Formats: sequence, C-alpha cells, structure tokens
Amino acid sequence: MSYTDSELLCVMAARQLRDDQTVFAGVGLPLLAVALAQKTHAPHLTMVVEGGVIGAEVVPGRLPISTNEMRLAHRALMLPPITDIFLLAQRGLIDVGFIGGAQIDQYGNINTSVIGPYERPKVRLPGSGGANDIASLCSEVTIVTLHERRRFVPRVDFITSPGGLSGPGARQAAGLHFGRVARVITHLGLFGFDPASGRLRLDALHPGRTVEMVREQTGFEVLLAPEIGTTAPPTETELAILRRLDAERRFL
Amino acid sequence: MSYTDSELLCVMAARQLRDDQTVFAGVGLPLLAVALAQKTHAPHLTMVVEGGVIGAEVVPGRLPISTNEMRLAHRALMLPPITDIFLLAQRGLIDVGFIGGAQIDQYGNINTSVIGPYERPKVRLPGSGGANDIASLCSEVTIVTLHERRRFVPRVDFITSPGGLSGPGARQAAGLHFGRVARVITHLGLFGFDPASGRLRLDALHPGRTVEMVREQTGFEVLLAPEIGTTAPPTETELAILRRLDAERRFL
Amino acid sequence: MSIRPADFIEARRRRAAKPKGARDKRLEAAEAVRLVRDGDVIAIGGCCFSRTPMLLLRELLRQGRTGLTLVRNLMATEPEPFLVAGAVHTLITSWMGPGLPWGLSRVLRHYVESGQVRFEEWSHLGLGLRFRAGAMGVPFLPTLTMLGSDLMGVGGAKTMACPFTGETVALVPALFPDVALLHVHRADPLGNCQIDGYVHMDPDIAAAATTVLVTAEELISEEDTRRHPERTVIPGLLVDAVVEAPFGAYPGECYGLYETDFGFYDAYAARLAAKGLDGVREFMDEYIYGPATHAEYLARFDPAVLARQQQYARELVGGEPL
Amino acid sequence: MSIRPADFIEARRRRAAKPKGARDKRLEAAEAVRLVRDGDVIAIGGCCFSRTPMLLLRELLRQGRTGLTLVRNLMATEPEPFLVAGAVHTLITSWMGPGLPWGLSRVLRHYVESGQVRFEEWSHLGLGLRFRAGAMGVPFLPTLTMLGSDLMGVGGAKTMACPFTGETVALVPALFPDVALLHVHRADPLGNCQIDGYVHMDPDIAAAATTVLVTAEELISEEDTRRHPERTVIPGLLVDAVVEAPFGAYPGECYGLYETDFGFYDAYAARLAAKGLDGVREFMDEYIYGPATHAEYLARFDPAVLARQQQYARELVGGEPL
Repeated sequence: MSYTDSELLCVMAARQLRDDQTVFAGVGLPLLAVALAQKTHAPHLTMVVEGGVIGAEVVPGRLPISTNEMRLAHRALMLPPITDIFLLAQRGLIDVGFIGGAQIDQYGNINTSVIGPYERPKVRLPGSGGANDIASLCSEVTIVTLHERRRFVPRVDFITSPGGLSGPGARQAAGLHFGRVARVITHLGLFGFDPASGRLRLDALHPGRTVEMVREQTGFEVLLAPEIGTTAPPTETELAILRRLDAERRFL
Repeated sequence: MSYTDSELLCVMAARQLRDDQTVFAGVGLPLLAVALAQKTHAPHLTMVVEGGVIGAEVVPGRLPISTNEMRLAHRALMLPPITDIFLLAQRGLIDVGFIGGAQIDQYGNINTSVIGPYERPKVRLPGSGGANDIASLCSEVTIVTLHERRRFVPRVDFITSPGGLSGPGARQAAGLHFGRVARVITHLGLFGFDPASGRLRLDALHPGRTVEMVREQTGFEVLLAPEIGTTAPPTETELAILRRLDAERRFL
Repeated sequence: MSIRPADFIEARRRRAAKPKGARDKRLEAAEAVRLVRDGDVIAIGGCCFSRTPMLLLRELLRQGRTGLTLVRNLMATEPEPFLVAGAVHTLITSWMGPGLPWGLSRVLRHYVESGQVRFEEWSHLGLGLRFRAGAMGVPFLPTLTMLGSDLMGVGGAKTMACPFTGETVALVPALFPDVALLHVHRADPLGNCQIDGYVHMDPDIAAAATTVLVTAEELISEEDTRRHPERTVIPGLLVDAVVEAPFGAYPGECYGLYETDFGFYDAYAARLAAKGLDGVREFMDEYIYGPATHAEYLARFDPAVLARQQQYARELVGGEPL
Repeated sequence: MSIRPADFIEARRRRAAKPKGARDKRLEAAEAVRLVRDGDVIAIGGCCFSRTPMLLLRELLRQGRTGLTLVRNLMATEPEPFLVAGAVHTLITSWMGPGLPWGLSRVLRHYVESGQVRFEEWSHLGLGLRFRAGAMGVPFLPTLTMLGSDLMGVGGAKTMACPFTGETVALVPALFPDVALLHVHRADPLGNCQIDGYVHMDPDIAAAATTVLVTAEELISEEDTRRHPERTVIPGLLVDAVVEAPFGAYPGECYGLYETDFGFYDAYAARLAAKGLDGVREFMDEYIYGPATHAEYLARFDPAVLARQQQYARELVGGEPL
C-alpha cells in the first residue's frame, strides 16, 4: 500500500482526534485530517474554522484555499464573527488546534513571520494569521509538518506562535495558563516534549523511518523516548477517504 | 387650551430635539416626547431604546411599559444586543438622552437606587437600569420630571446617575470627558446649570408659573438666569398628537 | 463553590473539562434543572418581561433549591417567588420592578430593606459588560460608564489609569454564572439556538456560564439548523440541556409569538396590594407548586387570551404599519 | 491627522460631531471615495477573498490617494496594486498572501524586505480586538492571545497585572480607522446593511471608523429594512455613503451570490511569476485604470464564468448535501 508524505501526515493527524472534542482547523492538510477523523472514528467531532464557522462539512473536490470562503460554510451549524470564534477558544471551548510553520524550534515555538530581523527581513513570510491565537488559546496544539532540516531549527528567528517558549514554566510565567504544544507530527514520526526539559522528543517512527533520518532532518539534538514505538501504516480505508476528499490532489 | 402637567412635560421635551439627532429614550413620557418630535419638527430623528432597538415607530394605543418589549420593535431598523446599544452611546453615536429620577440635586445628579443608606435602605428603589449609562455616555442629557420638593434635594442620598457630580470639572476628573446634564424640564419651567458654579438655574417659566412656585417646590436655592423667559404653551396640534398616541392616558 | 468574579482561570478550567462533541441534549425540564445545585449563581436570560425562562424558574422552585444568587440585567416580578420562598440571598441586577404602572416592588423592598437579601446594583451596561467579559474568558472589561457615580462603590468595579493614554477608565470584573437559564424560539437536539428579534444578553450569558439550560418554543432538527446557520445565535457546544416548552416564557412575552399578558400582571399586583406576601404565596401555590406539568400550568390560562396575545405579537412584528 | 491608537477621546469627538439623522446616503463610487484623504488609515472589510470592497479599492487607486495605511485582518492580493502604485507606507494585518496554492506574495516581499513599506503584524484575534475596542469606544481590550510571543513587541501591545486577580494579561490598543471600506449584500438609502453568511469583522470595523463607505450588491428600501430589522448587522447611523455595486467584490467571493474566481487568481499569479512587478502594472492598467466604470470593469470577465461562479455559490450555501 503506497502513500504520499502528505497522506501519511493527514492520517496520523486524524488519529489524534477524539469523538467528543472540538478542533480548530486551518485549510490544507489539517482540514483533510479533520474530515478523515469525522468519516472514521470521530463522527461527533466538531470543527471550528477561523473565518467564522462552526460544524461545517468538507465538500469533496471543493476544498477551500483560505479559512474564510463559503466553501467552508457548507452545511455549517453557525457562522459567528471571526473575533468571536477566537474568543470561544480563549474561553476554553476548543480542545485541539492544528498548526504548521516555516520554522519550528526544540521547544515547539513556531515562526511564520520573518526569516532574519523583523524590520528588514531576509524573507517576509505571510504572518501569524490565526496561528498565534490557536497556539495561545486552544487547550492542546498539534504541529503538522513535513520534516525538513531547514524547518527544525534550534531557535526560531521570531516566535510567531508560542510553543513551550524557553521551556518548562515559561508559558505560565508569560500568562498562558492553558494550552500547550502537545505533539509534532511529521512524515518521519510522532514527537512529544520531554517533561523535564520541555524539548522535542521522538515518541514513534512511521513504518520504514529511522532515527537517523530524523537526526538528518533536524537542526538540533532530538531527545528519544525510552521506548520508540512504530505507528500503524495508513489503512486502505483511510487513504480511500482522503483521496475521495481531494481527488484533484491539490493538497495530497 | 388646557393640558395636564404630563402633557406639558412631553411637549417641552419634544421641542428640545433636533431633526439630525439620535435620542436614547426610556418608556413613558420620554417615548411620547420623541414620538411627538418625530411627528412635528423632527421626522428624521432616530430613536434608540435600551432593550435593543434602533429606529422603531411608536404605535398609538400600544405604548410599552418596559424598554425591552416587542411593542418597541415595531418597524424597527435594527435590533442589536442590549450591551451593543449602550456601546453605541459610549462610542459617541447618541446625541441626547432623557432620564427622570426619585431624587435630583442642585448639580443634576440623580438617585434611583436608595433612600437612606445603601446596605439597609429606608426605601429600596428599582435601581439604575440604563439611567447611569445614559447619563454617563450620551453627549447630552435632559432630565424630565414633575417638580416636587421631595425630589429636588440639596444632595442625593446616592448618585445613581452622574450629573455634574460635585460641580465644574468633576466629571472630567472622574474620567467622563463627554456628556453632561444640559437641562432639566419640569412642569414649572426649563432649567440649565450655571457655568461658574455648576448649579441648577431657572432659565424659563411655563405659562402661569412663577419663581415662587419653583422656590416652594425646590429643596435648595435655585439660581435665576439674568433674564427668565416664558415658554410658548403647548399647541393644539402638539396636544392632539400626544392624545392620539396615548388615548388611554396611561402616561398623560 | 461558585466562581469568584474575574476568576477567568477557574472559569476556563471548568468549561474546558466538559466533553464538547455533538450529542443529543434533549431533556425534560425536571431532569435539566437537576443540574442546578444549592448555592449556585444563576443567570436568567431574556430581559424583564421578555423571554423569561418561566418553566425553568418554576421547576427550580419546585425542586426547592436554596442559597441561590439570581443575576439578571433587568428583573421584573420573576424573582419575587424566590424571595418569598427564602431561596435566594443575593440579587445582582441593574433594576428590579413590576413595571411602570405598578410602581415599586413591595417584595423587593421587604427583603432588602430588612437586610434579609443583598441587592448588588450595577448599571445596565456595567452588568452587560460583566457577562461579556465572562463570555470572552478575560478577567475584566474597561468602560466609561458608572465613573464618578456611587455605583462604583457597591459592586466591586475598579478604576485604573489607561496604560496607553493615561486616562481614567472603569474596569468591571467578569461574571461567570454557574448556570444560565435561557428561553429561545428554536433549538435543535445539539443545542444550537435560534432567537427571533431581541437577543438581549443571552449569547454572552451562555458563553459566560459553566452550565447552560435552554427551553425552546420549538424543537428543530439538526438539518433545519444546517439549512440556516446564519440564524444560530448560541452554538450547541455551549449548551447542556434542551427542553421543549411552547409558551415557555408566558405570561411574559416571546418576540413575535405572544405578547406579555398585562392582565395577568395587573391581577398579580392587585393580589399583592390586597394581601402582601401572602398574595405571592397564593400565586405560588396556584401557578408554581400546583401544576404538576407545563401543560397543567398552561391550562390555568384562558385559551382565548393566549390566542389574543399571539395575535398581538403577529401584528407588532409583521413589519406592516399598524 | 489620523487618530492615534487607543485615543478614544479624539475618536469619540470626531464621531459625536457628525450629524446622525436618517438621510439618503446613496452616492456614486467616485463621490464616495472623495471622502478619503491622503494619509488616511483605511480599514478594509470582508476577509482575504471574501467580500473585499474591490470597486472602492479600485476607485481609491484611480483617484491617486497616497500616504495611506491599509488595515485588514487577513490580506490577499488586494494590497499589491497599492504597493506597486506607491500609495501605502504601512500595512497593518495578521497575514498577507495570495493563497495556499500560490505561496508567498512576491510583491509584499519586495516592498517589505527592501524597507519601503512597514508591515505591522498582529495575531488575527489581536487585530480583531483592536477593531472591537474601537467599536466599543474604549482605549484597549484585555486578552491572553500573543502573550509570550514576539508579536507582543512589534505592534504596541502591552501587558499588565490584572487588578482583580493579579494575573498577567495582554492589552491591545483600540484602532480607530479614518475610513472603513465595506462590501455588503444589501443596504438601504439610510445605510442600514444586511450581510449573508460571514460578517467577518465588518460590524466592528464600521463602529470603529470615523467614516464608513459601503458598496452593496443590491439596494433595498427602508421598508425592506423595517420588514426584517433582525437582518440589519450595521446600523445606518454609522454609514456615510451607500453605493450600488453588483459583483462589487468580484473576482473575490460574495457569500451565496458568487464564488471566488480562482482561474483569475491563477492568471494573476502566472503573470506575476513571468513579469514580476510589471505583471502587476499590466493588471492595473487592464482592470483598474482602464475601465472607466464598474460596468466596463465587469465587461472584462466572461459572462459564462460569472454565471458559473454564481451557480457554485448557490450549491455551497443551499444547505443541501453536495
């Protein structure tokens, strides 16, 4: 059974979601992961999108490219103002958030703002959008990204979205009493954070991946869990559902 | 042409309103005054009511007894949440507000909370409702009330709604950079406030009223304007409109 | 233990701990009200005579809850039975009265002037912003209202110098009710609510509270909700119980469906004038403790009057000149 | 002079000074845009590809306004012509990009990386709360978002210890745009606006701004508004100009009426890839400076494509499974 890295990411992300949760999803892979979860083990999972949508259904072949198109409102349950959607997260109503990033550091901090200095950047990236809000306000955040050395840097140039900041206790000290980046899902494996140091830790490898591959693609030392598991490969059902959702393969 | 004190109050209040204004109206006489102004010299006057109404039309014979009944929503232009209605006033969108009160002092402060001490009052009155908000946030406030000695006291037991507080500069010192109680309309006359002392000043008497009557019915010394005018009596048209609006004479 | 004013951390902890998946939340009124505990801070939706959750309030009294705090932006007569029953120790509001034609509340005066019940007064906006702060999950909101007045001293508002401008602003502490009781026009089994006309403060109250109980004039399907998502004003993920209750706000009004039965309130006021608190006790026996069900309660009203109140409502909100 | 962040006093002064009576505010786009001055801070309604006030933005460029600051929660490509025209010195937003399939904005990179244009970044909620604070007439709002991140340092947010709980909260300063440009579904001559589907941040932006210019897909009568007051999301008393503009947000989307013309954006991206900034200049000559009227602008699009985009929109928001 062959599959692309993107398909692998979607499947692994979908498996993290529970039936009794609310999830804050962005467009692209996160949206596909949520739709997949809903069509498999989590039919009651409620999706929230920053453009102002609660409980919409993803339409196969009509995948949105931004978080505020009517493609995301199909059969929605409610369409609140954007600000109020985020306030629901601030109030504690959103369990899980998915984000990605151009740079991710060993504490799970994310940069989507600038490469280089802020005022005269080498590369001006699009910016936070809702990523900072999701990382600050959802009860738990999962980073979903391809695993590339240029992304996994010791220190991000700019903390757009807070992970563990400088390590254990730092979020609380900053006033963030809730939320945390709980895990990182890449096309190589599943990662958590070491409770003592707050640093990235490899928990499981996907079929056929090795610790060496992870080390090669990471710009800092990755901690290893006492026992590194192996994830179950995507099933035919999971892949079939994904490929039906994105038949044009815009994102897969 | 005979008329009741209530009719006189409505007519005098209505005449204060301009065609290009927004007015925050309570139920009872203020509502009748606004409706009268709209049907005479101020057809474009926009009425706002605290229950959550912009631009509704008063229905003759269907006068509301509270500020949040559907009687107040008849042919409204918009029905915002209550909090947002007041926020429009805080933002500067409401020109004039009408309020009354159980006690009014010489600086135009109003008490609708308690007679006696707050914790163990002699009389527990209904409370502020939106009166404090109107007095704090509208650009200009007009007090409309019957003129009785028990109401016009040197010092209110409790400042529910701010007039001039302790006198010139006091509102600004408290953080109220906008709004003021501009005038008091009673069944005896029209009153303003002396710029130097901030105290109540008689500007004009209604037909047949005298300074003595005012003094008798006021619990403190009333200042007199250099020239005290006389108001024009209610016209037949004004009275006819009012009596059509409140044919059952619930408020007139 | 109720949540202290402004304690957004504990308030969030309680909210975040609840499961949020989409599920069928339909319950009977009695089952729903069993989610309320003695000592709870209870926010009442609607406003004054409008969309008061009468069925839930009656059930609360029938189940004998005590030590309650009632919170509502404007209170009409609905708290009076709670005062007479000795079920509340504190009222948090901006105003309470039976309505313009009936003067002051004799019941309120009796219990507050005698010191038996605490009356915590806020300006209407001040209390609205306390709910909104709660809904936003922040400890406070800034405002200019109440500045300079004696209301600053009675409820716990503070002033501060704005760190951006140096100007004085008032801060009102977030209010996080344990329970919100709401009556809406339509709700689906997931708890998604539609309200016609005035929403008053209901959406903020629902988001500020830890537990939300809703009665609806009509139960609709999830499909109905999905057909008109723009009509949903309270998301189901905030709601714990949905109870079907036609005329659930009667003898008060429900926008567009039935107007307030002023004749009823006239009679209530007359009985109170004639017999004082005993008049209220009579009323409670007849309308609260007597009827075993909502249907029995409604049976106490003249069907012709109900029909007339429905007719009045249609005329008023039809949009055609009267 | 534009209003400084958090200066709620000056912002209120300007709003309060304007006449507020109900009057006919219908204007042509060119007349409406003459209310904008060089140097103004301009808030753009809608979000990304949704309900972007394209007609008003084109007119702004045609009239050659300069020294502008553009503010929008999420920016797509609509600021690019302003950058190329040298009309803006600052962008205030949480995100700017041409959309997922097209990567980064080459135009944004050119002007910001070279230091010609300032990019003030906020989180999406952070900027939304800046508009809301402005709409509320307060100098700031508290929030937990952005705490601990480097975004706290770039836009002027502050932290404070909550006077009620002692906890650290972030404060974002109110934003009071000189002008708001909005596109809505329906508006009446008094300026009362109806929006279908997403309202995004438009109601807050309208209340935060000093001057509000609105284009509407359809002009309705005051009677239509009075028949459905619950549909009004922006009150006319906030609005200065109402301009009729069918397809006023095209090639972006207008909820339920027409979907984004992604083919158009593909072509735009291709032209940009091939010719860089000159590609944008070509686009501007063809679509902004070329057409003398909105009708001429629309004539540049294939009617069959417009019809298809309308069909897509109907399918998506009909509420029936696809």
